[in-house]
Amino acid sequence: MIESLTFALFAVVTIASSLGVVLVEDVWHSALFLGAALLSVAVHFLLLKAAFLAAVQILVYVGGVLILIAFAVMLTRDPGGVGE
Amino acid sequence: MVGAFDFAAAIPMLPFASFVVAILAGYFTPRLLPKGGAVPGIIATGGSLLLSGWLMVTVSGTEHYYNQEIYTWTTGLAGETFDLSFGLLLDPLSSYMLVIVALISFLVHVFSLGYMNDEGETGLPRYYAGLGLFSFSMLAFVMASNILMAFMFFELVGLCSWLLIGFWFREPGPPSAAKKAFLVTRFGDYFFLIGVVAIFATFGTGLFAPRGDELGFPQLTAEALSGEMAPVVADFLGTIGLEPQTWFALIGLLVLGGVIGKSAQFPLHTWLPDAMEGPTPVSALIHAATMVAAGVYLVMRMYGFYAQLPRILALIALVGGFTALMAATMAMVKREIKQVLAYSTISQYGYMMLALGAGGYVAATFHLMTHAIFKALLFLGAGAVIIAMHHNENMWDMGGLKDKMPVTYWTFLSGSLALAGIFPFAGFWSKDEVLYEALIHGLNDPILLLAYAMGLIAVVFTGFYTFRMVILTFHGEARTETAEDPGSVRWNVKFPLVVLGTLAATVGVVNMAPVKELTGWDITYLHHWFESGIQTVTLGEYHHLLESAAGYHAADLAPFLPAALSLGLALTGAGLAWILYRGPDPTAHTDKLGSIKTLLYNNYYQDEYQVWLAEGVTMPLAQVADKFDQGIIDGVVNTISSLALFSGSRIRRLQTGRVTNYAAMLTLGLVVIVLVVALIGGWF
Amino acid sequence: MVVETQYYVLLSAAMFSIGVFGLLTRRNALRFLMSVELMLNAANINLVAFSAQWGNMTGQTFSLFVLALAAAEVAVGIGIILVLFRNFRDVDVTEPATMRW
Amino acid sequence: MTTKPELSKNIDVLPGLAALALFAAMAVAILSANFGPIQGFEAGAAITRSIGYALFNLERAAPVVTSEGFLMPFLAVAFVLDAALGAAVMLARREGGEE
Repeated sequence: MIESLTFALFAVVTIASSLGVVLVEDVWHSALFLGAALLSVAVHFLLLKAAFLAAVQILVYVGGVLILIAFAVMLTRDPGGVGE
Repeated sequence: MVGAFDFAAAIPMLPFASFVVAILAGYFTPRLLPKGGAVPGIIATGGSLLLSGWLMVTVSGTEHYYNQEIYTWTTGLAGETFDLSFGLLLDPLSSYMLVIVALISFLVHVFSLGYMNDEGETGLPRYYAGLGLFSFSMLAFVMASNILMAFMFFELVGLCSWLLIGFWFREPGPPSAAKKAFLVTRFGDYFFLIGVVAIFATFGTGLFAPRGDELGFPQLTAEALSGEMAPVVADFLGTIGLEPQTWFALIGLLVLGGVIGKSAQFPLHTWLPDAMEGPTPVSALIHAATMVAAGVYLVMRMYGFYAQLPRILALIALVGGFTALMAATMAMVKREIKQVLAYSTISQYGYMMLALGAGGYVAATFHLMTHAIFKALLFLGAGAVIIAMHHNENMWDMGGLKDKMPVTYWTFLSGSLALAGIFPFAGFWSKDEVLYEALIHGLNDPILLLAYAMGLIAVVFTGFYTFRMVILTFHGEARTETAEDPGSVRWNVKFPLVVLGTLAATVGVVNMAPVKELTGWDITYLHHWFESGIQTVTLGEYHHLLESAAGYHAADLAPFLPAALSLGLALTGAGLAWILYRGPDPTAHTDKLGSIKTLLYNNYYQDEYQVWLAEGVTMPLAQVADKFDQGIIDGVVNTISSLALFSGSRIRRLQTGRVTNYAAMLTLGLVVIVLVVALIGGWF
Repeated sequence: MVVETQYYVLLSAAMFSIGVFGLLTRRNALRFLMSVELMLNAANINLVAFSAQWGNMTGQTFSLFVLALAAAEVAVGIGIILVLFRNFRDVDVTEPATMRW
Repeated sequence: MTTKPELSKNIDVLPGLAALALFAAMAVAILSANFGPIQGFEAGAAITRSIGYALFNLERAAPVVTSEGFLMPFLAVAFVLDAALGAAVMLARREGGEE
């Protein structure tokens, strides 16, 4: 029962933050939403008895890819105005 | 054991080697080439002559004949199609022909020393290369074991004649004559090519004679006509839905097209007189042994095929007889010595065709040989006269050359007597046999009798124009200063003349059919010669086929009366010429013929009507075809291409270059795939 | 109580579609990259879910490769985006259209 | 200074419909599918260790979870990553610059 509840909760989080990634105005916010989505996917992995994968997901995605994207966001900021 | 058969391939390859030597050495190191290529050519053709003689002895001595494939250049699907290959067929006929070709070619090479080298011609390596290639082509053609190989060398012979007739290409006449020779013979060869394809399609083989278990196409024809049709032939005939007799006759006609073109028979004879523009030794080679003989030889080679087609045979005889008569009339009024000879060649090949059509196979081969000898002799003699006259060929400018060039005169006279068919020279025996065969078969067949009648009348004209030529050239008084003081000729001209002159007088001995009747001596050697050979390619078989398939029956008639008749007619013609043109300063009696002379001199306007055919009929047709091609065919193609261009220019706008659009299309495609898979899989 | 695999697959389909949506509607190259990450993760969820469904390790192991490939893709993608930005002073994907017809 | 995330206003929704259609199609297909009962991993299976064995094609008895061998893809991915590194460096470098 607790598993179903956890799944439902994190499914909502995943979907919501994914929508956030594509729908918000600011790229920086997008990147943060992406982080949230990736982390919630890691939770799903844990539910599916893939602990190692969850760890790798957090390390590689949240720790690596997201940092890269954050760098790219900052490097491509239009110096004068707001993003996008 | 090494025998003549092992060296047979060398017979054509020797002249080919001389061709290569003349071409390469002539191009890179002309100084090193002795006599401009004549010496290699003479050595090569001499070698060919020796080898051919050896081959002839081998063939006569044994019952073994050689018919082997030597090189397969296209392998067909096993069991479904056929191979295309080169092969050698060495039997009495081909070895006999090889000796003739090699002999004439050798003598022509020797003569060329006098005609070309001594006269200081330029471009000699080209000339001797052409002669070598010409000899090679003809020798290989003679040895060909299948009709496709024969066709290829047939064409090569035509190419060589083009090269050599147009040897003096800087003057206006020769190139156009060469073109004409090439195009007219090629016109006939189109039919021949279709015939070759038809033969391969029908019989699945092009072999002339059986090789091992494989039958040649004449034998397959015999089987088909006698009811035991081979499966492949039956299949094909079933496909096209024609009676075998009709279809084979059609094939025979198609191949005959090539023969008529090459052997200068009516109506494709017009190229040959023009070919006189070439050097005289070349004319000798073309007329005596190679180019023109190729056509007649082809009929002989596949005589087993023609012997079963009575209608085609009758046509051959008719064409031959008509050509003999027509060409002889035209020869009567010509002024140039070589023109007379050219028309006489056409006429004499007409006799050979007449003999073949009338079932006189031996007579035709016999006449081919004697004609090769005396016509080569006459051309070389004419060449000697032309040298002496410093290249003036008009007979009315000659006269009285008899005492100034006796060797030429006597040998030329020997050839003329042979040509006119005067006893006992070679031409008498062969022409008499031709006419005799035509008569005995013609007594049962009105068409052959008509052909015989034309051939017989042509005898008078032959005697007349021959002696008109001799008398105008050699007798009487010299009519120009050049004729007063002719140039001299050397041994290299006299040697071939003497050899050929002797032969022209004596070679009839190989086949004196009337003498056999008279004395009982068996001296019809040529008959015995062709009696042997590969089974089903022998004289006996041909007779059998002629009687059973073509329905030819010889009437029983002693040969003396016809012989006496033709001899009498020939003497009449010769005597007429003597009466009209004797004396120191003969008059041009043919002028009295008036408009007929004009008609004859213009060759019955054959050239004109052929030009009209080309310009008045073919040109408009070609223009219509051109319009059709340019307008409709190209129009369709252009429309299709512009349609493609137009639609392409519209459709390319799909390619916006924006990733988003591509992604949208991908997505929609994915949706469609999911839906399709789901619907097919019944997921919903 | 174990969650039905169906729901994981549905979740992954939703996530994938959101990624596609981002790809189709937005013009910022960086957001493209993020959308692609979303789609890859959706695929990973699928793999891991079916790994659990069949009790087989292949899915999980394979999703590791997906992770590695995603990392490589991001590295190259960001390189491209930086070049894009350098050349156009912008990261709008509709700008570089010079290669079309 | 932090800002609140705002929804973007200039979204071109029309192509987005394609994505919605895709989701609809997939959702219908998934919901109508039946995968059967979940087999799951054996109790006490060493999952992480199984991944390691699978990656290098190593054979071990239970309680390792069965899997296919992945040595070759592993090597291939190694090369891909190497190539990606090179590509990223090449792209990031300034044109013509050696720095």
